Amino acid sequence: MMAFDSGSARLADASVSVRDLMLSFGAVQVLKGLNVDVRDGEFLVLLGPSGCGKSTLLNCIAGLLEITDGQIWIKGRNVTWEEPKDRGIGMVFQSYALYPQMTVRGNLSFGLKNQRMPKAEIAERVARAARILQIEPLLDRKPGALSGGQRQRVAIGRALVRDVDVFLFDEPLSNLDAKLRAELRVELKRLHAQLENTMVYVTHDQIEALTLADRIAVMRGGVIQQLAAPLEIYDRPANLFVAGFIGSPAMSMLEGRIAGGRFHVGGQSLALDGYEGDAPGTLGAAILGLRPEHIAVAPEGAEGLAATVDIDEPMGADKLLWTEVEGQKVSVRVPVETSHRRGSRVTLVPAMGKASLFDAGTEARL
Amino acid sequence: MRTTLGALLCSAATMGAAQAQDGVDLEVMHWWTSGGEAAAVGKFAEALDEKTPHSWVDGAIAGGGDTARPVMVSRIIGGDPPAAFQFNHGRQAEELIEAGLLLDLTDVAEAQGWTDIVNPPGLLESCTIDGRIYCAPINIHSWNWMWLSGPAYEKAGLEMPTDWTGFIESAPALREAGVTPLAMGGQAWQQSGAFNNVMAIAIAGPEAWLSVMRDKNADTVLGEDYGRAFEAYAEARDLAQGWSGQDWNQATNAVITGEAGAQIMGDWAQGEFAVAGKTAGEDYGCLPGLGLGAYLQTGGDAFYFPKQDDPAVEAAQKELAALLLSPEVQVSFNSVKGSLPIRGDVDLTTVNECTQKGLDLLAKDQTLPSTEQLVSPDTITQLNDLMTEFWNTPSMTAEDVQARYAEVIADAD
Amino acid sequence: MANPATLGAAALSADAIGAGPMSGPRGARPRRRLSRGNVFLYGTLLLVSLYYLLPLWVMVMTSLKGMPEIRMGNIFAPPVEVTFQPWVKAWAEACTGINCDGLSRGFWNSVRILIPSLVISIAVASVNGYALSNWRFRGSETFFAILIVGAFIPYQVMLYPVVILLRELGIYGSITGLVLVHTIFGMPILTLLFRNYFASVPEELFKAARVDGAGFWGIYFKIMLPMSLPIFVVAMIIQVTGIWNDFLFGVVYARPETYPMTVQLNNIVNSVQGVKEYNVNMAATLLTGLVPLVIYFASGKLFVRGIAAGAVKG
Amino acid sequence: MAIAEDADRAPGDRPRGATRRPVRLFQNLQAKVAMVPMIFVALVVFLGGTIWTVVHSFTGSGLLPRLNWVGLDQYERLWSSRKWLVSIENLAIYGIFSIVGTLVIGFVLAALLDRKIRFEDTFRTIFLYPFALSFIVTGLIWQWLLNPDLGIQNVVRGAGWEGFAFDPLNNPDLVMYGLLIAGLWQGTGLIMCIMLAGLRGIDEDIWKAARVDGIGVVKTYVLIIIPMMRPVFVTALVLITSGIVKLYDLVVAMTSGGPGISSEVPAKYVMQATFGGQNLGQGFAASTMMLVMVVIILIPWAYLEFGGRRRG
Repeated sequence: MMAFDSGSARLADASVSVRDLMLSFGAVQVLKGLNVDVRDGEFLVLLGPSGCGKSTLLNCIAGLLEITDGQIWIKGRNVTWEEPKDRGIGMVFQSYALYPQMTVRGNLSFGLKNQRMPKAEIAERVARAARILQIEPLLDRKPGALSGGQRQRVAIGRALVRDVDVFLFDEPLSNLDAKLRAELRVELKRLHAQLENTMVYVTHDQIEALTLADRIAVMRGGVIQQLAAPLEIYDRPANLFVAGFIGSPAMSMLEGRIAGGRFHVGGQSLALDGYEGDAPGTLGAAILGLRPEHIAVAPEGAEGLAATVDIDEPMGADKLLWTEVEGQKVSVRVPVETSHRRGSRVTLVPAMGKASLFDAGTEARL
Repeated sequence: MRTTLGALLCSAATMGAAQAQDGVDLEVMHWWTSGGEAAAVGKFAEALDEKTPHSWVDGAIAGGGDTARPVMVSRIIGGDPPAAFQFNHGRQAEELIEAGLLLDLTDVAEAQGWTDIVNPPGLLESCTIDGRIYCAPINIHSWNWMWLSGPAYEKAGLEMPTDWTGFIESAPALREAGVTPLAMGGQAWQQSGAFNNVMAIAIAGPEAWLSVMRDKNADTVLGEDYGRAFEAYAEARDLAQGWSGQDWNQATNAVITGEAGAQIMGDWAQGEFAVAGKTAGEDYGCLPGLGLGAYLQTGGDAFYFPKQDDPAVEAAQKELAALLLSPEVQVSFNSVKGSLPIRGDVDLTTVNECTQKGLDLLAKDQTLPSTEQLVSPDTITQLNDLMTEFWNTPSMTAEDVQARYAEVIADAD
Repeated sequence: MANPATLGAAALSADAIGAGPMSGPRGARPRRRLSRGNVFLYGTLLLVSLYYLLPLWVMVMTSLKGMPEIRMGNIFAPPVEVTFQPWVKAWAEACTGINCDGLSRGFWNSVRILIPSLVISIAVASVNGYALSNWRFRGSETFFAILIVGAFIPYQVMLYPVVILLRELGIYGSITGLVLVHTIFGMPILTLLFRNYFASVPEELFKAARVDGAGFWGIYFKIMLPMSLPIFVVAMIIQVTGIWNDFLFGVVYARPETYPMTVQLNNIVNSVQGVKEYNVNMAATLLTGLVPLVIYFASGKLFVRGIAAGAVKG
Repeated sequence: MAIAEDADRAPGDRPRGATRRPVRLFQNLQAKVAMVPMIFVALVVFLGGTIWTVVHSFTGSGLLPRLNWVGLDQYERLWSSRKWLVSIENLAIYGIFSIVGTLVIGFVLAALLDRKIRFEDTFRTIFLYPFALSFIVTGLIWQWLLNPDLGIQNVVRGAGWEGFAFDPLNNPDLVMYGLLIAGLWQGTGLIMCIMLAGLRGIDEDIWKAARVDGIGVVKTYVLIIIPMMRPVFVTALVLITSGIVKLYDLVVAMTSGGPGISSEVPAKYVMQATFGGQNLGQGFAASTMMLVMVVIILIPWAYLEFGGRRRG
């Protein structure tokens, strides 16, 4: 199934378009032939474990890194050789990178002063940005006297005042504590809705990706594993890596084989008729991926996979039941009231429509 | 902490000088480091090593008296004095004597009859405090000489002038021959000594000089005689442009090689001419008192002996003192050093023309005390600073320096 | 896990927009090797390096030439016929006054001054640092403050009082005297260095040792000392260069026989027998600078860290 | 921070009767004994020595210290002495140019080295080796280089430019600048290292942010980086000034105060008066004046450094 709907893939209005991007530090190839197009006003998240090249890609788009090959287009303009300041981009860093000895107002207007913008216009833009980000009371304070959240907003303001086409975020929330991170996530979403700017957001936190993104590009080893809407990635992971990376608690993986339209694991087998993808008739080694919330628990003897109960982890809103099927661990989300004695036998009834099947060899989705 | 205390204790113990039975190592500090001077000191060392069981440990300090004296002083008051040390005749050791740090040599003086053999007696008086003698004068040096370069005047095709005015007239010719008329070293004591001792006496006259130096009469400084002396000094400054060097023996070397026409320096410069194998009268000329009023100052050096608590060392010190004044040592030392002996009853075997001029003046008693004998070291330092500032600041005129010279003399002690 | 084949997206997107020509700038912007920035950058650095290396070059070249070649030739030119005679003379024959045993006496004096000073000053300072950071008592911080302020007082203010101190101890003018002086005047910086280092040692370590019953010296030798090798090296570098290069204390507190190398060098260069022998003087100067230079090149980065640490903290 | 005094008893102490608290003095006796050398040095040498000198600066001691009070005579004599005024003036000239020169050259070199260039280590080694040398060695080297008939002037003239004159050491007005050339040669390396450490301490993102804001390299250094490195500059300033006040060896080696008294410096005045002119009182007065100078420089820094922390 094609990863992105080709309908609006026209070159013209793609806000940011990365073409065959190659980047290597000496002999090490960090980005290998990358292609991604960000639609105008879209909130694209680059998600992946540390060292997957997401930050490097962001810096290439910003022009802070010399690319080895390929091109970068912003707003239909080839900016490959342009200086960052001429690319119409604003960037917010993990460490906020505010100028410590300038006041907030100084930080906001410094870029504009450099472009010799008339004073009145600078004042007007700073006021507008301060109103949007609700940082009017902070304008005359020094960064040292602000909280993490406030500093983050000033960093965003610095790009906002320059009316940039594209906002680039480099893991902006990772320095904040959990509660503040949640608050700022909501604010960021509201800001995006309000400004309707294109935003490219780098993070390793999947919750941020799932909540903020219009589309997510899951990356690993300098290659985009999958580029799709959050729900699409959650329900139909393109390969084993994406399946394992997204969602917590993680998806359970059952190793087995496909024969005669049924998935065989150990002695048991499961009908595949409900499966959305076109599963092959027979396949020597295959992996069935099941999300805990897509499995129902039925008393012993029902149609499904027989499993023995191991332990359960109450998680507040619900409970995670750990079971064993043919020696392989499977976790199931159950209502908090239910309780199963350790060692008792149950039957797991997976919702095949939501399941994922992978070819064990290529790890690609079937 | 223990280690530090330990280190201190054991080192103090070994500090006591390991004394040989009778022969004593006598460390003698002095500042004779130029070629001629070093040779002369060698004579003292030979005499001590041969004639006595003791041995001469040389403590030479380079850089002239102004550098050496402080090192000696800090050694003495630092509680680790040398066996003997050289000072100029005069009041430099006054405070040391008052503080009771120096050995009383009156018994040696009486035994050897110093009071009648030392001529001029003024030398002994300057280190005699309430009747006790504390120093052994060893030579007479006088500042009041001007040395002329034979080769330089040959180059200029002129006869060596007989006095200062003649020298001034010969200057332009010297310049044409590419010779710097006057060579003057870079150290303060040389520039200051040339005026305080030589030019003041020669041009302003002995009476004016005594009125200034002995009676500290500031008005005489402002008087017309001293005015002429300052004018001459300013002129000397212009004649010295073109040659730059630090030490006095470098300037003497310039005179020897004919690089410079003349040098105003004491008779110790003659040692350099001797070492270079030059003969007085032909290779170099000498004008006592710039050839004007020929008066010699009886400056020079004397040895002082810090008080030691070890009787053996004290005995050795007295032996050394007596030896220094013995006739043979006086002859051997002074002939190489180029200074005059302090013993009237001795005649230098090899006497060249210049030394003979000196001896005649000494015999005619045309002598004056040295500046160090009349004025405190503190005042001398002030004069040195003033004159070296004048010498190196072309914009400073004779009148400026005359006024400030008077100020220094006014509150001199 | 084998590298999964990239999903169709990558391939698809290429041809989807492959239609558009991939013309125009692509890949890294061609940087001219001799760009204006580079020329300025390397140009200035080379020029400044010349200013820094020129003196050393002249010294070495002149010290290998005979006097005639110096007088006649130009000092930057390498020697026509190389002679090591100036080095030999500087080391063994240069004269100050009568005794002519060259710089060697100064060298051994400096070594005899350096070794004990190094050991004692570092030992005392490390104990100070250790005690200050772990065994503070009410007055200890004030003493430390006096010590640090002391570091800024110009030496001249304390020169004479120390003369009296040494005289009372009877070690004035001796090597021991100089060792004590270097220990005293090296103490502020070294104590600060050690105190800051020991303060960075986790306090739990110290508490654990106390619980195990180790006393003041037990903890110092068994726990603190073994861990502080890096700072000891840094302290050594600061002290070696400081003591070896000292001139003021050498002139004031030493005797002609115990003059360190720097003082003797100054004497040799200033006492002139007839003509100034520049080649011998330069060879002597290089000899004096050799030890700290060797230390400097041997310790490399540590030297920078040490001096900077000592200085930045000081 | 660590075990303060009133913590549990020092180990090895016999448990005292519960009623009497152990006397505070004998707590941690070993530590206190171990600190005796430091206490001795701090109290007797630094504090005692300074007080002794200041007190004796009001006496008329000549060759030996004597307590005959002369009030402010020594100071009057000091400030009326031409040589002292010249040495103060020289120190000011040398100080200002040395501070400005060292900071500017030090920073520029550090900035150049920080631009991730090749051979960075070789350049750093070249710039820092003079710092390892003693002032005597530096003084002598530059004395010969600046010597008219041997050094640079002679070489350039030899190379054809006849009229070239470069002889600062024999010109009373330029001698201090001659000293400066040698002083900068020796001192800049250290300051460059400290600046480089400071530059490397700056968060990389600041640079990226500035580039994104379109601020030129030079402007970034001047308007953003330097203000951020204030503490490093303050430390460097203190280092340079303390070195300037102590200036002595370099002058002795290079010009020994000459020509005349045109390159005299306070430290040399003190040495000359204390040990040379047999006038201790004058030497003590001059060294007290040097102390006053250091105090004037240090108080603002100390206030800035420590005062800041308490207030900040």
